[in-house]
Amino acid sequence: MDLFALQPAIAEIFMAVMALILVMVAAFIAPQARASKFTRRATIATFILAGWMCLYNGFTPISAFNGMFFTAPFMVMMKLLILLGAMGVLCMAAREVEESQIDKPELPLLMLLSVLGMMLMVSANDIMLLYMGLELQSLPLYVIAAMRRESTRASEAGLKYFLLGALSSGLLLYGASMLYGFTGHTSYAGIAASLSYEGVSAGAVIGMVFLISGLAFKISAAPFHMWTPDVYEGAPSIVTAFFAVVPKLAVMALFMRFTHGVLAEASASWQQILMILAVLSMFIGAGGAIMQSDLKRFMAYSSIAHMGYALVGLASATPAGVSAVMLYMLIYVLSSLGVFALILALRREGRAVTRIEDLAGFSRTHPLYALCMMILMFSLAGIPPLGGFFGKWYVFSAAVASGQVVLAVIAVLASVIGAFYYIRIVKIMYIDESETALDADIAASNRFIAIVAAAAMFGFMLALATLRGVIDASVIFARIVVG
Amino acid sequence: MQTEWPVLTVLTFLPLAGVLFLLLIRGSEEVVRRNARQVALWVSGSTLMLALALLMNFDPDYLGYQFVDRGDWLVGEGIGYMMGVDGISMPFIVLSAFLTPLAILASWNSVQNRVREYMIAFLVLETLMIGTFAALDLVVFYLFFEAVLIPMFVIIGIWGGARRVYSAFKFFLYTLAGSVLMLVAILVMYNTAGTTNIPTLTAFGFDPKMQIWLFLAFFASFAVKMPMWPVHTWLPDAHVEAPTAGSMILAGVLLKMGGYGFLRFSLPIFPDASMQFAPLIFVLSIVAIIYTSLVALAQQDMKKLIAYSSVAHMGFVTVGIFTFNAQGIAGAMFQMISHGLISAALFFAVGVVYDRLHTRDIDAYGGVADAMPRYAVFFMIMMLGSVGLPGTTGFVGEFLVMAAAWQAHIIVAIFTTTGMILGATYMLWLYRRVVFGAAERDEIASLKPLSRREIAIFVPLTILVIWYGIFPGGIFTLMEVSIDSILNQLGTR
Amino acid sequence: MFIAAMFFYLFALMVVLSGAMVVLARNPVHAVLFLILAFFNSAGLFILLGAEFLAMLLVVVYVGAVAVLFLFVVMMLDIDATAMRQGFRQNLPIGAAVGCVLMAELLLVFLGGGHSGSVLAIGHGGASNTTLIGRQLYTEYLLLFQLAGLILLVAMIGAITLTMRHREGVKRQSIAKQNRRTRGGTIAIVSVESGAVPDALEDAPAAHKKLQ
Amino acid sequence: MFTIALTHYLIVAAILFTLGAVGIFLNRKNVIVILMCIELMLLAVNINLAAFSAYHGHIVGQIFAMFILTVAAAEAAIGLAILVVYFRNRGSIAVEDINMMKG
Repeated sequence: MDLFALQPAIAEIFMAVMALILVMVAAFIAPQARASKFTRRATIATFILAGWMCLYNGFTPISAFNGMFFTAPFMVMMKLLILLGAMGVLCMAAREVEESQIDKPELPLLMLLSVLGMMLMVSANDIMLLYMGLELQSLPLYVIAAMRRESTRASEAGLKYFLLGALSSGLLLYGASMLYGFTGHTSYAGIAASLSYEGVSAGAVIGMVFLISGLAFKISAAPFHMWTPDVYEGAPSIVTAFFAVVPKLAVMALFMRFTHGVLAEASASWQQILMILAVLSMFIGAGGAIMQSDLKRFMAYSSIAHMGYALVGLASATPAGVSAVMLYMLIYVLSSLGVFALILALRREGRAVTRIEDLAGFSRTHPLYALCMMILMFSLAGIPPLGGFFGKWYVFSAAVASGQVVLAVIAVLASVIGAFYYIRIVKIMYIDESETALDADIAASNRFIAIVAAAAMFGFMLALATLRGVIDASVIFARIVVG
Repeated sequence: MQTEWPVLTVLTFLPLAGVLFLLLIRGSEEVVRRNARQVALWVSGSTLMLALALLMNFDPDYLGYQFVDRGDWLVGEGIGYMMGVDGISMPFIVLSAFLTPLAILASWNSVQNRVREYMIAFLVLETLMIGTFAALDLVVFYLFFEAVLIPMFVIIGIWGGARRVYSAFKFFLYTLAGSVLMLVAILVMYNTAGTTNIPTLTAFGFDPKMQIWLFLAFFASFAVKMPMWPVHTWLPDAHVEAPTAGSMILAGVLLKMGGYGFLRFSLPIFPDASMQFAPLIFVLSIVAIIYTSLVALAQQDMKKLIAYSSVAHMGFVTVGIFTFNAQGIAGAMFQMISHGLISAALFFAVGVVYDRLHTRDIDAYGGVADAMPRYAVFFMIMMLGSVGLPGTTGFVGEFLVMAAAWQAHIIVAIFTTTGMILGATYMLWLYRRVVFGAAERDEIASLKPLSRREIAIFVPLTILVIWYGIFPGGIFTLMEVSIDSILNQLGTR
Repeated sequence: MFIAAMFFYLFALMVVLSGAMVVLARNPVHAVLFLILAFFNSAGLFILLGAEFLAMLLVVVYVGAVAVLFLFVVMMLDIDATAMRQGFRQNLPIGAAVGCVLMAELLLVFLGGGHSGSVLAIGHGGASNTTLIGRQLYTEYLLLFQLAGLILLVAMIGAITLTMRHREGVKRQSIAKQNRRTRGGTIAIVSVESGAVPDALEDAPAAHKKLQ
Repeated sequence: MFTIALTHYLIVAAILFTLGAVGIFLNRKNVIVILMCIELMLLAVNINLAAFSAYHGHIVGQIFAMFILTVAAAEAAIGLAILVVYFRNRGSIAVEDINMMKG
């Protein structure tokens, strides 16, 4: 293998180079606001170009860097999704960053680096790259959570996120070291081969448990979810949107690849773990969301529950499960982006508001956006014929096909509880009235994203055949580990 | 039978196309309001015309599904878009298309708030109702069936009465909880049979042990929808709080989805389990009939009383369906259609006086007949229909069900008869207290007589109730063949 | 063999004890010092394992930079040391339980695994530990190496953006401003007649301000 | 007794890791100590890796450990920076005080 055949990683290399250039350039642009604006736009452009490079690089499976880096249709799809999510969040950042005193060039820059880490995680074919990618992903996130320095809440959120993130990294690393030790390899292929030829030793199982716990922290699956609501609430809203959408994709991709590819031999052991995680997440997410009064906390619990449903699909340990989860994540990203586009736009007398009650009267002041929000909420609740239903359909379908009917029943019951808190939002928007009206203006980018997301959820079934075709063709590569 | 152009699909999505027109309306609030009503009425009127044309071309002797549309819409292998009608679904499609324009007409003046959104909700609802009855694929069926929750939740929640939030939530969550179990059952069936095509599934023959679970899951959904005792408690709340038109559709069509589901899925696809669970269903139905009739007797709220009577009437339907003979099923079908007409008219009758006096308290009325003689007549016809007086559709359905119940089990028959007597009691009592007597209050004496619009709603309903009460044959020929095929599936004749 | 074993026990014991003291110490400064001790002793363990370079790294980077950074922050934040231990007892049972379970599980695996073969330093094949690492690091693990650089960049950006404050009254260098300086904005050519005070000099303070 | 096997190293690492984990649970007063506990956990991982590296006879484990050292240093820098920001806002770094948000 040619060590210098860099083409497979061209998008990542481009992003890294852009990050370095932007660090320099931003330092030379004078008022900070201008530097910030420039960096933000340049970062969005970088995401677009990187996405194009991913596509251009194409769907041919190929590895690079001595087999450490592997790109194939599955990775390309997940990367595109990540880039899409990150781009969406950045597009709606303009007004938010100014108001929350984080109008610094470092914010988009760190997001860029974080996204780079995510892309590397997705393409990782070695636990070392997995770890490094994960850290490159997490470290910028810790910083941007605490970026609003004057705010006690933001710095508390950053501290909490950091402490639990570092702890989870520790767990993950310990697991990785055990896996390495008991199989003798760090490459995915080596580990998979060792597990299939030499059997799954107790040490490898322990390693696996630690590793999965570490990853579960990162997607905030219960019982490793404690940090999520506080961090979501405390961090600036734009950062929350980023947290809710983007890192979950990358970690979920990693999860899929790691469980279905590397640990395919040990599926009996991790299936159990994933099921427990899934059930706990669904119920804790649903139960927690009911009691919330803050929109951001609400979205935190909602995301916990959604990760639970995705894990139901993963726990099936079948290709159908992986494709279901991919579709689920696509739907999750689109609808979360839409919801956050509206949450970020909520203002009353010029001040950003994030309480659920603040949505009262939304349907009077903004009928169109209230309709979008309603579609998104029903979609998140999984009511047909909206997109969210199909996500659940495939996930539960995979669970049933692999014989886990009980898990599917538990999952649908949890979704009924979930429906309660989503329709509560609809109720507040449409039924409750408020004395002071919400501000009329919504930034154009937010409007655009909200409408596109709602339209996508509404017409999702029309695109279903095409999407499934593409996803099913790529799923096989989630399971392949190259040597 | 395949048609050249997808008539059923057009029929189903025609109201949805009307929504686009509604969205395009521009202008001042008053203009939007007026135009929205007109557009909605015209769209639903054309839908009715199309449905009637479909009915004309329907061949009652054909065994199987007619006007079949297929599409390559792939949710997965073996899941495809398929629409078609037979003798079971045809009457319901016409009923839905018939009641929607009436419902829109009924809310002509009573809804002044967000008229455009209201009309959109109703048209969407119409699409979903027709789609539910026309779908020949389980997944497509489920999509329509479940999506009904969204417009109905909105209708109750936004345009409902004082406790609308509570009622809308209760309606939503009850129905959802029932149907998610059906979703799992659909997944299991799909996984076992490899398809969700309803005709194929009907012929599939599931393992009897599996049938029990599947039956129970479907039962959970349909029982809530019907509603059967003890999961009926959402219905009185939803009815009381829903706007008049919402109640009309809810009672007229949505409740029928449960009965339709039993006939379309439970009996033909799970025949063994259906047989096994028949006694349980008899018990539940009898409890429903007797208990809810007694509850109805104690009501002070007119809408609540009629709502409870709906639960009792639906009890007749389930008894009829699970007698497993042609008479019983035909009776149940007839009862559903009849109840669709009568309960819609009754809820409208309540709406008419509510619009004038803004109360539904029975004691607040009395002597309405003096001020509104025509109203008294229409109300009486419908009340008698509900009681099951010969000459109205109500009689035909209940009589057939009872005759079938005699064959099935004597105790079932005795109890259903009791229910019928109780039904007569509370309805007559309601009528007497509202319409007769001396008008003690000034408001009642000065009630405005029925407007032409209101008469236009009552007249078609009344004509149908009496016409088919006297000549029920037309409806029976429509569904004879289909009922036979269900019985074939059950192995009993 | 014996000597090596003795050293192992010495280092291992010290690592564990100082690790425990990090958790138990009342004074955070002491905790940091115990952390440094733990690092030193594990460096010893690394040498026993033949990982000399790693041992060096641990001492230089960890003790030299990270631990000192800790010490620096502890002292800077000036925390009341006496209040440090409150609440320790309440949490002891939970902590102990968690620890016991974790420990038991891990021990079960290791003792049952039967990895009784002696651990020796890696066969050098003539090359030193450092050479071996170097050869691999810059070839096979090039990607990771670059990535490590990016991570350090993130740490740098992060630490600066979080903690750098622009205090009033402290002179700072502004690269952007320096770059934008032009001759016209900086220099004012004033022709001064001998003996007279020129008018242009009254503008001088303004021009001077621009320079800052 | 005198043959130092892989297991010995693993046990040392396991004890150290457990100490770190327990320390996080026990400590309620000072966030810095939690950071130190995390460092202990990472140290345990490094001992593990070095031992495995020697056991398998290839260098990968040591390289992995090196990267962990690098990342841990970066992590410590960021963690301490966040801590400083937090301290400036709250004037305290007691774990119990990190509870502004509840719900």
